[in-house]
Amino acid sequence: MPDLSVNIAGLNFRNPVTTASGTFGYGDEFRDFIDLGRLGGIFVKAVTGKNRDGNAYPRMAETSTGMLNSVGLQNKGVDHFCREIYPRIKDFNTHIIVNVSGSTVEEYVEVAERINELENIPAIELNISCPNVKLGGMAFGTIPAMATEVTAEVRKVYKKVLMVKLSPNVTSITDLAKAVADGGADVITLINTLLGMAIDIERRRPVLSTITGGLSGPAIKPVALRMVWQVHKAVHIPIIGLGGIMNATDAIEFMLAGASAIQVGTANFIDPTVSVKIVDGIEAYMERHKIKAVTDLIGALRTE
Amino acid sequence: MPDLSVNIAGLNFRNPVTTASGTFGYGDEFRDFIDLGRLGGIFVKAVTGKNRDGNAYPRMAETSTGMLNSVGLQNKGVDHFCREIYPRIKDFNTHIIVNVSGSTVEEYVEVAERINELENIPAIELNISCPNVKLGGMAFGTIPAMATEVTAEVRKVYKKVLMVKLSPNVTSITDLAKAVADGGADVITLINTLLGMAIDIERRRPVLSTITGGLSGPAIKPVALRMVWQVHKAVHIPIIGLGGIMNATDAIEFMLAGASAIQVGTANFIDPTVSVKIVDGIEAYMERHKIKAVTDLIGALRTE
Amino acid sequence: MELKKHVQDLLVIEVTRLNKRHFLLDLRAPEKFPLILPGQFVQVLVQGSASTFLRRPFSIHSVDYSRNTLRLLVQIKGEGTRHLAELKTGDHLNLIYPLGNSFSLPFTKDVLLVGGGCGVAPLLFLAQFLNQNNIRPTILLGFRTKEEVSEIETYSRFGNVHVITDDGTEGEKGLVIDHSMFQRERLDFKKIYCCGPDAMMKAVAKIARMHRIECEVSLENTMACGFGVCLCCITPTDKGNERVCMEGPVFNINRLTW
Amino acid sequence: MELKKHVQDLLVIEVTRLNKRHFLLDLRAPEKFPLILPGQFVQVLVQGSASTFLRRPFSIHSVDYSRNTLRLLVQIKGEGTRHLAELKTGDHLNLIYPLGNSFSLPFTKDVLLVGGGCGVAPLLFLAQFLNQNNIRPTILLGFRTKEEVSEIETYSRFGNVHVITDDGTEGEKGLVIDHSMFQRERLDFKKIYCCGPDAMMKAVAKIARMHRIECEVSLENTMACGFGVCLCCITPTDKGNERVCMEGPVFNINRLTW
Ligand SMILES: Cc1cc2nc3c(=O)[nH]c(=O)nc-3n(C[C@H](O)[C@H](O)[C@H](O)COP(=O)(O)OP(=O)(O)OC[C@H]3O[C@@H](n4cnc5c(N)ncnc54)[C@H](O)[C@@H]3O)c2cc1C
Ligand SMILES: Cc1cc2nc3c(=O)[nH]c(=O)nc-3n(C[C@H](O)[C@H](O)[C@H](O)COP(=O)(O)OP(=O)(O)OC[C@H]3O[C@@H](n4cnc5c(N)ncnc54)[C@H](O)[C@@H]3O)c2cc1C
Ligand SMILES: Cc1cc2nc3c(=O)[nH]c(=O)nc-3n(C[C@H](O)[C@H](O)[C@H](O)COP(=O)(O)O)c2cc1C
Ligand SMILES: Cc1cc2nc3c(=O)[nH]c(=O)nc-3n(C[C@H](O)[C@H](O)[C@H](O)COP(=O)(O)O)c2cc1C
Ligand code: FES
Ligand code: FES
Repeated sequence: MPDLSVNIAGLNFRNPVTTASGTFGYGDEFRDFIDLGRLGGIFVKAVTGKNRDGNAYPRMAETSTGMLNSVGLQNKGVDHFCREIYPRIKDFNTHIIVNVSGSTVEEYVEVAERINELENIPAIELNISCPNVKLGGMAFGTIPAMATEVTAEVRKVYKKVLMVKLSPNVTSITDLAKAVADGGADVITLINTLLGMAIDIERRRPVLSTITGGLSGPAIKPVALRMVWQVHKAVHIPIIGLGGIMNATDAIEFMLAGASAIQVGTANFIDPTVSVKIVDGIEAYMERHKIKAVTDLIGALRTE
Repeated sequence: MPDLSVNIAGLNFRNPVTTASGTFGYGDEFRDFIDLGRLGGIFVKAVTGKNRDGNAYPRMAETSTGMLNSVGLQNKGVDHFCREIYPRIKDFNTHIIVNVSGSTVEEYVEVAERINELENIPAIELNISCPNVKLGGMAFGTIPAMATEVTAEVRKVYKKVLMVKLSPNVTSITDLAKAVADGGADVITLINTLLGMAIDIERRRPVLSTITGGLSGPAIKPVALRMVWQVHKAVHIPIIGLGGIMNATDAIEFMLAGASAIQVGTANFIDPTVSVKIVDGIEAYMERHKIKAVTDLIGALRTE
Repeated sequence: MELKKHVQDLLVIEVTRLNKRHFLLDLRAPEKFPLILPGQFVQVLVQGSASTFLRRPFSIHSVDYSRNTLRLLVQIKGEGTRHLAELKTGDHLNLIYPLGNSFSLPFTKDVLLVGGGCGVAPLLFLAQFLNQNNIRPTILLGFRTKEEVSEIETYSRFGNVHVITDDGTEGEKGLVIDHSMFQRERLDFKKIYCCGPDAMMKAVAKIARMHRIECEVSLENTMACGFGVCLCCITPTDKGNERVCMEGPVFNINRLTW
Repeated sequence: MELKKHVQDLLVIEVTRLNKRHFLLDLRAPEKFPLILPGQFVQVLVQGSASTFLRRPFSIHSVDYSRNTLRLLVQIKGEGTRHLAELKTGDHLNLIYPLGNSFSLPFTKDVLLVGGGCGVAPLLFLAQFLNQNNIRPTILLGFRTKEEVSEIETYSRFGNVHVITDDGTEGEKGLVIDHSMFQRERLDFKKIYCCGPDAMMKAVAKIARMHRIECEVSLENTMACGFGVCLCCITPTDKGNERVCMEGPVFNINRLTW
């Protein structure tokens, strides 16, 4: 039987298939559908310092093989997470990784510090696609210096595996990747959603209450794959790849491009059992191609 | 009957439906399918200073409701265009606009100067998504100063309507839009292709000979629409919008977001008659909504 | 009682066209149904089009536990519902179900069900359920026009049916709230269940409030997942933003900001 | 002679399964066919899946002007061809046709057609066409295995058919170039037409060169448009990069860089 385990920055995953923040709730909603113990890990919904109501309705627009969302970090804050949610999920038989968001460097640091105390959370993923309210609302993840700063500040207080998730809405993803690597990130997650928009021509209005929103799904896969490939060549820390992964073929593409693990996002909405199907599909591919260790796929794209 | 005509930077178009560079040949290939006289205009394939062979095969990969191409500016150079192609197409009953590309500012200027002499070409569209070979291959369209420079230099020699087509692979599309407006652009075209990638997992190789390529088609529509909207709010020169337009609904979305005209690209491959269907569809929409002039749609998105 | 959610291929037993815009879809599950409650819905995977990427939500119109079938009432709106209308007996359809909360049992026998358009869908199942609990509700159904009035006999088995059409071609004329039963000074109902377009539900809620009648409505919303994980389908309530697919679709109007 | 290209919905007359991986698709045009030449192809719109965004190119297998039908021979490869296999009589299929150049008429009667896999598709039409010009070609067809050997009787009407299978379960054993007809010192053919996988065509081209026999091959390529505007389907030739969909798909091997 092929070996699907991967070690990422010292953390051992039983397989490279994890689920993306904001698309998997806190995991428990999926227990009717799958055995969570078959997943490499679960990235839970963004946690911020305080309670956030998120954006107004409507928050969703369907697009051509994709969707736009403007959920906007709705969550009950880090206190509530530690008190109410953590106890409920901490004994899931898989890695639970918390997606940390904020509007200021201080907020990121505060949340990271609190999550650092939770024994069964082995890693956090900084979501730096959020707007920096102190700096005119430019997203942390679009300016290298800002990305380095927030990573470095969190690094000071966070002792476990620090992952940083990049925004694809940039001219040079490698500059951002280098910036967070410089800031002390152990792992880079690629990609968050592309900024998009949808219009209802009958009402002549934007579909989303926020006018623009984040594009996810198969539509963005080519862009995500390209970014994973670019960063893999430019930076020497592990990458977790995502963006439009719907099946094992997609997942393997990301690994060949350089991802050490992958996340399944929007696909969970269409088939809540898809993540374990991807685990099975990767295994079948490895058997067919006589690949013993899944780590042999990482960055194994032949370009000569 | 509703009035579909639009005036863009002094140039009158019989309707806002034009076809995108690189997807419509020089127009004559479509004469079997449609009456070119029903189009607002035709943007012909990129013309460069000298003959270019383009990239090696394979140049195309299908993606989820999109495609990647790495054609790479294959054309026989501006001499050949003026001598062989221009005479063949100059009397088409629609505006013929030449897409101008280059690897150096000098090349853009040279080509623009030559096209300026051609009586029946009322405008050019600078394709600034090309890499600047003198500046390490960064695309002209990704650095505002470079974008301003190439626009301003061409502006000095080009006396008719100067359109500049922006690359979407940037952090801030509005910065680039302002940059080319500052350089003297009359019109901004949005968007060129998103940089993407596809992998064949059976052969463990990139599908394209160039590894990465340009993503077009419905997959990118939400991103294109967002950029048109952002630029419409930031810059006060007319916009020609494109990216994934497949039907009249899509076209109207772009106009509501702020485009004065639209281009049909990849859709021409799937249905070579689609451009005239879009003209008809816009007219039908206007009749249904009792809109007298198509110009009333431009930027008419209700966001209050 | 199992309340587990399933992802399952169901067999298309029959597609019955009611009129130009509406049809019934009878589906059989491969194994015994879990418990399904009135007001719950399913998420249907529509295959065969690039423009139906996400699942489509539909209320459960009725359930037959003995035959292991459930019925949907679908109104043709766009690409997805058009595709469903073309399904044939013997095809399969992938469903996630049962989803959402449910209408609550009333503490009274004076019950009114009000439905408009395809909003009537969950009311049939509710009426069945009320019957099983020895309640025979009054049922007020609004339609656009005579051509679209349908299933009246079915509803009549479970309650006292009144019809109103926008154009007056059958029953009374007007919107549901224009019905004569609402024009009296005192209404005889102690509980109203309502489902239909937003504007209709808001109008009915206003009447209910005026007469201090308890009222539950089943909300629509744009859903990406349907089982609580995407947070796309929220509605503001007394507890903040709640998920229509989990805390709803049925809400007591007192909890809404209407 | 009209050579205009059409975009048209054709009626599916019949879908005939030949074996597990291959089927024939008979299509009828709504109006009189334009002139269609052997070697030309069609671009088929495959509706019903997000992963079949672009059209799929298929050679024209045969044309019946009297019935106004054309036939495609399709090998099931992925999503698109799987969908086509499920078409039913009475369905419609949107085609752009006829596309590409064509095989040229030979200046000799000593003609060999070599085809492998679904590369045999255009050769039937070519054989028909040669017959009309009083040429009865030798036809060598390569298949994987006996199970896939098909349409031999049809081909035999137009020429002298030889079969070779990879596993020797029918005819000779090996690849087409292993066939005994190629093992002689002198070959009796003055023109070879070849169509199949790249490697096969290259091997046949080598034999043709060795024996100084004129040879035309029909190239495959990944196509976005199929009518010359996208420049995605180029192949290097003596005139630089040429479009397989316009200057091809048929090329004389002397023009290729092979
Ligand atoms: C909990 C719930 C229960 C529902 N029950 C039923 C039912 O029993 N019978 C029935 O016919 N319909 C029901 N609907 C509505 C149904 O889901 C939509 O009509 C359907 O998804 C439209 O799909 P489409 O592809 O045909 O249309 P699309 O092409 O997706 O859209 C066509 C039009 O319908 C609107 N629309 C699409 N989805 C929704 C939605 N979820 N809510 C409101 N408007 C929408 C779009 O904005 C657009 O204007 C329900 C919706 C929800 C949320
Ligand atoms: C001019 C021309 C004529 C052709 N004639 C025939 C014919 O008569 N009969 C027939 O069965 N097939 C023919 N083909 C090949 C046919 O177009 C492909 O097999 C088909 O497009 C595959 O579609 P799919 O959706 O089933 O497979 P996909 O899911 O698109 O692909 C499945 C596999 O096939 C490969 N493939 C896809 N498209 C092509 C292509 N254009 N060329 C080579 N490999 C491809 C892919 O790389 C992939 O590995 C022809 C191709 C060309 C260019
Ligand atoms: C509804 C929704 C909510 C999301 N919420 C978050 C979030 O809270 N934090 C985050 O980092 N990413 C969030 N994302 C982004 C996803 O984690 C993922 O990066 C993106 O959707 C691309 O992957 P996909 O195409 O596989 O969905 C969200 C995505 C969706 C669709
Ligand atoms: C095959 C192909 C070739 C293209 N060539 C050019 C080109 O030469 N110059 C240019 O500015 N854009 C070129 N483009 C980009 C298109 O003009 C257009 O900006 C892009 O495809 C997005 O629009 P669409 O989604 O409608 O196709 C090309 C696109 C395709 C698909
Ligand atoms: S639709 Fe996803 S939470 Fe309700
Ligand atoms: S496929 Fe477009 S030019 Fe040949």
